[in-house]
Amino acid sequence: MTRSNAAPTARAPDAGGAATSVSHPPPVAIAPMQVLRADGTIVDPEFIASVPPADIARLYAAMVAQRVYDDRMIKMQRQGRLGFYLACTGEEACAYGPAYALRNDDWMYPAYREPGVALWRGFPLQTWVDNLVGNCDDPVKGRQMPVHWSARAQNVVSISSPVGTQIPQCAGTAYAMRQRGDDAVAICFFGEGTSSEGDFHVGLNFAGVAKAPAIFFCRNNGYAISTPYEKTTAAPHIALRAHGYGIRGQVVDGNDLFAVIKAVGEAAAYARAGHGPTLIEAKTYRLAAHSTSDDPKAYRSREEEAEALIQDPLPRLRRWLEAQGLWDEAREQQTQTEASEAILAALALAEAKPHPPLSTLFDDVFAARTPLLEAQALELAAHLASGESAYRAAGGH
Amino acid sequence: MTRSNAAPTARAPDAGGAATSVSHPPPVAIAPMQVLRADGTIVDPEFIASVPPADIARLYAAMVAQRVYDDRMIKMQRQGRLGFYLACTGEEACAYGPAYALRNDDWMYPAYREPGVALWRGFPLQTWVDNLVGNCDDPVKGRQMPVHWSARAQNVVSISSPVGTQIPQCAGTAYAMRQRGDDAVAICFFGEGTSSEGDFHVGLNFAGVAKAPAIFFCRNNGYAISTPYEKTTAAPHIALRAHGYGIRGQVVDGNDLFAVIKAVGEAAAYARAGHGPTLIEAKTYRLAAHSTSDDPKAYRSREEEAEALIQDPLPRLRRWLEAQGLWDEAREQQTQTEASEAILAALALAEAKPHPPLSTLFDDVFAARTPLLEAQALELAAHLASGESAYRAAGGH
Amino acid sequence: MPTMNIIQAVNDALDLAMAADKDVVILGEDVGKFGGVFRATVGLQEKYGEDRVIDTPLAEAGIIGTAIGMALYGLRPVAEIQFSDFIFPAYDQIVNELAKFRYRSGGEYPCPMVIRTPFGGGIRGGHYHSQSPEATFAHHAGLVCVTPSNPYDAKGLLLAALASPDPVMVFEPKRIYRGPAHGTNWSAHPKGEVPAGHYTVPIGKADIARPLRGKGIPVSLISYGAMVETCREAAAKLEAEGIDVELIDLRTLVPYDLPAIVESVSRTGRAVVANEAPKTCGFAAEVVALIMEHCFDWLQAPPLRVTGYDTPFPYTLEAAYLPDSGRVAAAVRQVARYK
Amino acid sequence: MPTMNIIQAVNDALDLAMAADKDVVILGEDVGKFGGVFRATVGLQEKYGEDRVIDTPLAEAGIIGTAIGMALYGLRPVAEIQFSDFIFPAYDQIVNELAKFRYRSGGEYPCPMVIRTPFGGGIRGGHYHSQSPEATFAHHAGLVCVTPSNPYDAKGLLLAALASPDPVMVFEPKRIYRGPAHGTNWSAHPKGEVPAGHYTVPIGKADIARPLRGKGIPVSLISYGAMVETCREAAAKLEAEGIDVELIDLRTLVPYDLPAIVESVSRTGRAVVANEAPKTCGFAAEVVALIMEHCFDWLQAPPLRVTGYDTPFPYTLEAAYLPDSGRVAAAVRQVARYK
Ligand SMILES: Cc1ncc(C[n+]2csc(CCOP(=O)(O)OP(=O)(O)O)c2C)c(N)n1
Ligand SMILES: Cc1ncc(C[n+]2csc(CCOP(=O)(O)OP(=O)(O)O)c2C)c(N)n1
Ligand SMILES: [Mg+2]
Ligand SMILES: [Mg+2]
Repeated sequence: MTRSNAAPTARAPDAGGAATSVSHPPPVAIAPMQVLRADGTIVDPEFIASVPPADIARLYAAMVAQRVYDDRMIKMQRQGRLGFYLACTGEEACAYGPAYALRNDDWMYPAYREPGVALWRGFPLQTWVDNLVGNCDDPVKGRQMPVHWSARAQNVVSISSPVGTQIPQCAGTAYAMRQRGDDAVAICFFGEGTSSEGDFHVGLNFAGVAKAPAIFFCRNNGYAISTPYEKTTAAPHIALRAHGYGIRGQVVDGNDLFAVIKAVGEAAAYARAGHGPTLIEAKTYRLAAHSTSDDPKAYRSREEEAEALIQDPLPRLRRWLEAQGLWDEAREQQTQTEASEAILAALALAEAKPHPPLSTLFDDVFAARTPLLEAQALELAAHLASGESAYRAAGGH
Repeated sequence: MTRSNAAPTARAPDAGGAATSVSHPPPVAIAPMQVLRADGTIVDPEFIASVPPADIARLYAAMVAQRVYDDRMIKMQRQGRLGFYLACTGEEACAYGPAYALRNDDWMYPAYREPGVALWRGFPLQTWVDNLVGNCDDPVKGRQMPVHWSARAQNVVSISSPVGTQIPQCAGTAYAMRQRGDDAVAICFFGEGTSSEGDFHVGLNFAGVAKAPAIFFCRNNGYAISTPYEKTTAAPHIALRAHGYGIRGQVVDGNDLFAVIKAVGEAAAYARAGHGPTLIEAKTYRLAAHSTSDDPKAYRSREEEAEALIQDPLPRLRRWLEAQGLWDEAREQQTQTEASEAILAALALAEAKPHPPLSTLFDDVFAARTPLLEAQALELAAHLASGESAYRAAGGH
Repeated sequence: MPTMNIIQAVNDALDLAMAADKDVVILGEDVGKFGGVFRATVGLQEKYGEDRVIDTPLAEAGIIGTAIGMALYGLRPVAEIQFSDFIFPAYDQIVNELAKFRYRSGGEYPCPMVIRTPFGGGIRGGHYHSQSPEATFAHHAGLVCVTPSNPYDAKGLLLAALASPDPVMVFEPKRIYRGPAHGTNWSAHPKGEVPAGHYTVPIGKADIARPLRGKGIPVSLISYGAMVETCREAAAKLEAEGIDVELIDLRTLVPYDLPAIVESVSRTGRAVVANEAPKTCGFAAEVVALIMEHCFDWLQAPPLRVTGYDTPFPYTLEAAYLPDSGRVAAAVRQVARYK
Repeated sequence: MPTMNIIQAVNDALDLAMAADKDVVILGEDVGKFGGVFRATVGLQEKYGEDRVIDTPLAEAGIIGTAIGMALYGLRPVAEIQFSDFIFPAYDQIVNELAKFRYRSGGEYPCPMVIRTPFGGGIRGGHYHSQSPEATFAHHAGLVCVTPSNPYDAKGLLLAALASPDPVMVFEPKRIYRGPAHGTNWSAHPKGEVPAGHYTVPIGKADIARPLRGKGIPVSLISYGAMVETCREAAAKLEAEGIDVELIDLRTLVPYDLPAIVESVSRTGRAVVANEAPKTCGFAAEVVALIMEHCFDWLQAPPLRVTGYDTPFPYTLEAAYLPDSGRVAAAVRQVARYK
C-alpha cells in the first residue's frame, strides 16, 4: 500500500496555536446530490443531456421488471414454492444506476439486495431463478440460500451472508487491478447497518492508504432489519466517514437514478485517474420487508411507509420518460406483463429441474476431493442405499 | 443504546438540491490544541492559571521518574534481568496528563505504554516491578509478559496484548456507569496504529449511539512498530473520524502536558454532562524503540529522531517550572537519583521473590477449578516429581 | 405445569432474571422492539426499557466487546448473537478477551456474562445460517459452554448461566426451538413441561435422556443439542432390533461431565458419539479420545462418531448432509454387532 | 548443500516464488522495510518493491480480507499474521469467507492464497505470543493446514502452498525458527540442509521423522510442528529403556495422512499423540479418534495424548506448562508398558 498521500506527519507541529476543536458539534446535514427531484424538477439538465434517453428507458424497463420479479417471488415464497426471498423494492436505482455507470470489466461485490447489477450485465434470468430454487443449474449448486448467487461471467462476485466481509475484499481486488495494470475499478454494495461492522473500517482504510480504485456504495435504506438509522450511528451521514480515511465522500439521492449514475460515474473516473476510492452514501428507503422472514409492522409505522412512497424511484423516472415521449401506459403494461410471464416461466422451468447431484456435496471444498471427502461420499451413498435416509424419505434422489 | 441523537432520518430529503460533494478534498490539517509551546511561549495563560503550579511540579517529577524507570529497565532487559520491556519515552505527558485530569473513580483501559496512569493513582512501584519480573507478588501471577499488569484498586483494567480490544470494552464500561447512575467516565488509551483495527470502529460507534461517557485517547506517536503514519491511514488526522460517529473530536499536542490535561478535562466534563464521548488525538513521537525486541534504525533516520527531540515534553515543562521558580538542577538531580535508586531497589527485591506457585497455573481459569483442571494439576505434580521435568531441570520449584 | 417451547423457556428465564436483578441487561441486533429474529426477547424491551434491552448497531465485535466492559463494571449482560454463523467477527473478543480476563488479571477482573446464540442446521438456512462452531470455543480455556436440548434445560441452564461467576456461552438448538421434531411441538414432550419461577439445571452435569431398558445389547449414545432428539429417534428404532441405547445428553460441553460418560461406557463397553458439526476436530473427537483414555479396558468395540460431513453446510441437500436417525442407528448397530 | 534455519528457508521460498511469478505479493504488518518481526521477509521489499511487499495498516481482518480480494482477481497473496495469537480479528474472513469461497460459489471463485503465521510457545511470550490455534481452523472445511517442523519442510511446504489451488495456512513453529533446540542451530541437523532452488514437500503426506530401530517395544508417536523435536528428544531417551519409537511428523493437518497413521499404529499397536495446544478439542483428539476408528483391533493399549493444559498460556511458568520430552516419554512408557 504505497503511493503515499503526502499526509502531514504525526509529529506535533508548533504551527497555528489557537485551541481548535476539530468538530463540535459535528457538521450539519449535507443535502444529497440530486439530478431529478421526486417532484419532477430538474436540478442538473446538463447531466441529463449527457445520457442517451433510450438508455434511461431501458433502465426504467429493467427496474419495472425487477419490481415485478420481487412481487412475484414474495408471493411464490408465501405459497411455499421458494424457501426464502428478499426484495429490493424502492431501491432499484441503487442497483441499476451503478450497473449502468460502470464497465463490464469492473468487478462488483453485491450484498443480497442487488440482483440488478448482474441481470443488467446479462446474467440470465433463468440462472437467477435456478439459484432461487437451488436446482442442478443453480450456479452455486444449491449450497446457499436463495438470493446468494454468483455470476463469474459478469464479474460479479459470489454473494455471502455475513455482511461487510466484501468491503476489504473489494479493496483487495481494486489493489490487484492497479497492480496488474488494468484500468478497471471494483465496487462494493452494502447497507447502512453493515457500515457498523469492523470490516467497513478496515476495508475503507486499506483502500485509502493504497489509493485503490474502489467504490464503496452504501445503500442507506433507513433500516437494518428492524434497527432504525438512529440506532446504527449517531453520525448524520455515513459518508462523513470518508474524512477519517482521507478519501472522497459523496451523499447522493439513491432514489434518483440519474444522480446515482452520475455519482458512480464520477467515482469511477476519479478512481481510474489514480486518485483512489470514494465512499458513496445513497439515501433511499426499504419499501419492502427486510426479507420474507420479516414483518416491518413490528417496528415501523404505516404512515412512515406511505410518506416514503413519495420518493419511490420508479414513478419519478416514469414521469420524466413520459414527458420525453419515451414511455406510456401501454409500454408500462407490456413491460409488467412480459416480466411477470418471464419470471413465472423461469420458475416453472426451475422447479422442474432436479436437485443438484449428491456428488456436489463433496466437490469444491477443495480443488480436488481429499481422501476424507471421498470416504464420506461413499458413506453417504451407503446410507442412502440403506433405506434409512431422511433425505430419501423426503423424496430426495 | 437509547438516548436518541435526533439525527436526521435516512430518507432522502428533497431539500437543498445543489450537487454537493461531502468533502473533496478532505479538510486541511488542523492545528493541535496547545497551551504551552515547545519554545516556551504560552498560548492559553488562563488555563495555566487554573492548575495549581505545585501539581505541575509533582507531575513533572513523576514524568522524570518515569523516564528514569524506562532507561533503567531497558538496560536491565539488555543485561538479561528482564524478559521484555517497553518504554513510553517522549510520551509521558499522554499518561500523566490524563491521570491527573480524571478522578479516581474514572476507569482506565491503558494499552501497554501507560504505566503512568496507574503509578499516578498509587499503584505501588514495587508491584509494578513484581509484574516486570513475573514473581509471586505480580498482580497477574506471572501469566503475562512484563508490562501487562493489572491494577484493580486503582480502577485500571488488566492490560491485554491484542491491540484495540479495549476500545469497545471501554464503551461498555462507560455505558454501565451511566446505567448504574454513577457519575464516572471511562477512558481508553491506544496508538494510532491500533486505530486501524475494526474494534476502534465498533467501539466508537457504539459509544456514539449510546452517548456513553467515554474518552478515546489516541496516542499518535508516528509509528506502529515500524509502520509510519502514512501507511496507517491516508487521513491527515485520526480525530477526523469523530465526524463519522457523530461524536466530539479533538486534536491536541500530546507533548504539552497542560494541553493534554485541558483536553481530557474538557472531554470528561462533556461526558459527565451527558453529551457523550470524545475522540482525542494526541500528537506525539515515540522517542524510544517500539520495545526491547525492536530496533528503529531499520526503518527511520537519526535526523528524524533528533528533530523530534525538540518536542520532548520534559524540557518544555522544566523550562516553565524553572521560570516559576519551582524547579532547578538540584531537584532534577535529586528526582533522578531517587527514581533510579527506587526502581533498582524494587527490581532487586522483585528478583529475590520466588516464582508464582505452581498452583497458579490452574487457578482463575474459572472461578473454581474444574475436575479436568484438578486432574491436570495432579498430572503436573507427578511429572515434576518424576525428575524428568524441563521446568525443574531449569531450576523451577 | 405450564408447557413451553425452547424460545418461550428462554424468554421466561430472561424475564425472571431481569425482574430479579436490575444489573441484567440484554444486548444484540434487533433484540428490542422486534424481540429478536427468533423472538426470544419479545416483550422485554417494553417491560424493562431501552436501556436494559439494547438494540445495538450491527457489529458482533461491538456487542461482545461492550458486554465485556459492562460485565467488568458489574452489570450482568446477556448478549445475543443472531446466528452462530455470525459470531466470528467477535471471535477475538470472545477467545482472547472474555475467556482470559479472569486468568490474565490474576483474578482481579472476572467477567461473568452470558452469550446466547442459535446454532445448527435444519431450518433450511444453508451455508451461513446452519453452522455448529461450539468446538472452536470449547478449545479455548476459560469459556463455559452449554447446549440445552429441550425447554426444561433451556430455562434451567440459562438461569444457571446467569448465576455463574464465569462467562457462559449458550448454544441454542434453533432447529428444535419450537418443537422436538418437524411438525410436533414441545407440549407433547415431558421436557416441554417447564416450572414457573426460578430453578436451575446444574452446569457440568450430563443428563441420561433415555436410560437402558435392560433388554438387548447395551450401547452408550452420547450427544447434545438438537441431535439429542435425532438420537432418541434412533434409540426407539433400535429397541425393536435388540439394541438397548443409553442416551446421554451432555448438556454442558465445558466443563464436561466425565464421570457420566465413563460410568455409562464402562457399563456398556460400546459407545457412539454424535454431533452435527463437521467431523474433523469436532466435539465428538474429544469425547472419543476421553473414552479411550478412561474406558479402554471395558471397550467391546471402537467408539464411533456420527457427524456432519467435512464440507461447508449446504442448502438444497441439507437433508442429505444433516446426520439423521438412520446414520446414528447404523453406527450404533455397527458398534453393537462388533466382534 | 546450504544449511538454513527455518526463517531463512521461508525467506528463500518467498524470494524464489516472487522472482518466478509477478502475481505473488506479500502483505502484513511490518513485513516491508523492517522485514517482519521475525525477519522472514527481510530484503524482499527492497528487491520487489513496495507494491509487492506491502506494509499494511494494523488490522488482521484487513490483511486477510484484502488478500482474498487480490486472490479472487488472480494475484497470489502471501499474508503474514505477526503472531497466531493475533489472527482472531481475521477469523471471520478466514473461516466464513476464505474457507468457503470455492464451495459457496459453485467453483466459480476459487481463492488460492497463503497465510503464514508463527504459532506455539517457548519464546517467553506468555499469554498472547504463544497460542496454538490450529485445531480451530482445521475444524472449518476448506482450509489446507500445514505445519513444518524443520527448515527443509518449511521451504518445501511453503513452495507447495504457493502452487496449491486451495487456500493454505502455514503454522510456523516459532520456537524452533532458529534452531531445533535452545542453544543449537539447524546447521547441525540433517533437516537443516536445504537445497537451493525450487522443490516442494507434498501437501497431505506425513513424514517418518524417526523410523523404528527394530529393538524394543514399538510405539507410534505422532506429532507436528515444534513438538516434533521434543518428541525426538523423548525417543532418544526411551531407546535406552527398550522402547522403540516410530516418530511421525504429520506435516499436514488438513488433509491429514491417514494411511501413514494407520500403517504405523497397526504395526505398533501403541500410540501417543502430542500437541502443544490445550487438550480439549485439540488436534490430538482428532488423531486419537481416527486411531480408534481405524486401528481398534490392533491396539495393545489406549492411545494417549500429551498436550498443553486447559488453561491460557502462562509466562513465568512457561517451562512447567509446555509439554516437555519428559511428559512425552512418560506417556510413551505408559502406553508401552500397558497390560
Ligand atoms: C455478520 C452478520 N451479522 C448479522 C447478520 C444478520 N443480518 C442479515 S441482514 C442484516 C441487516 C443488514 O442491514 P443493512 O446493512 O442496512 O442492509 P439492508 O438489509 O438494509 O439492505 C442482518 C443483521 C449477517 N447477515 N451478518
Ligand atoms: C491485534 C494485534 N495485532 C498485532 C499486534 C502486534 N503489535 C504489538 S504493538 C503493535 C503496534 C502498535 O502500534 P500503535 O497502536 O501505534 O501503538 P504504539 O506502539 O505506537 O504505542 C503491533 C502491530 C498486537 N499486539 N495485536
Ligand atoms: Mg439498511
Ligand atoms: Mg503508534
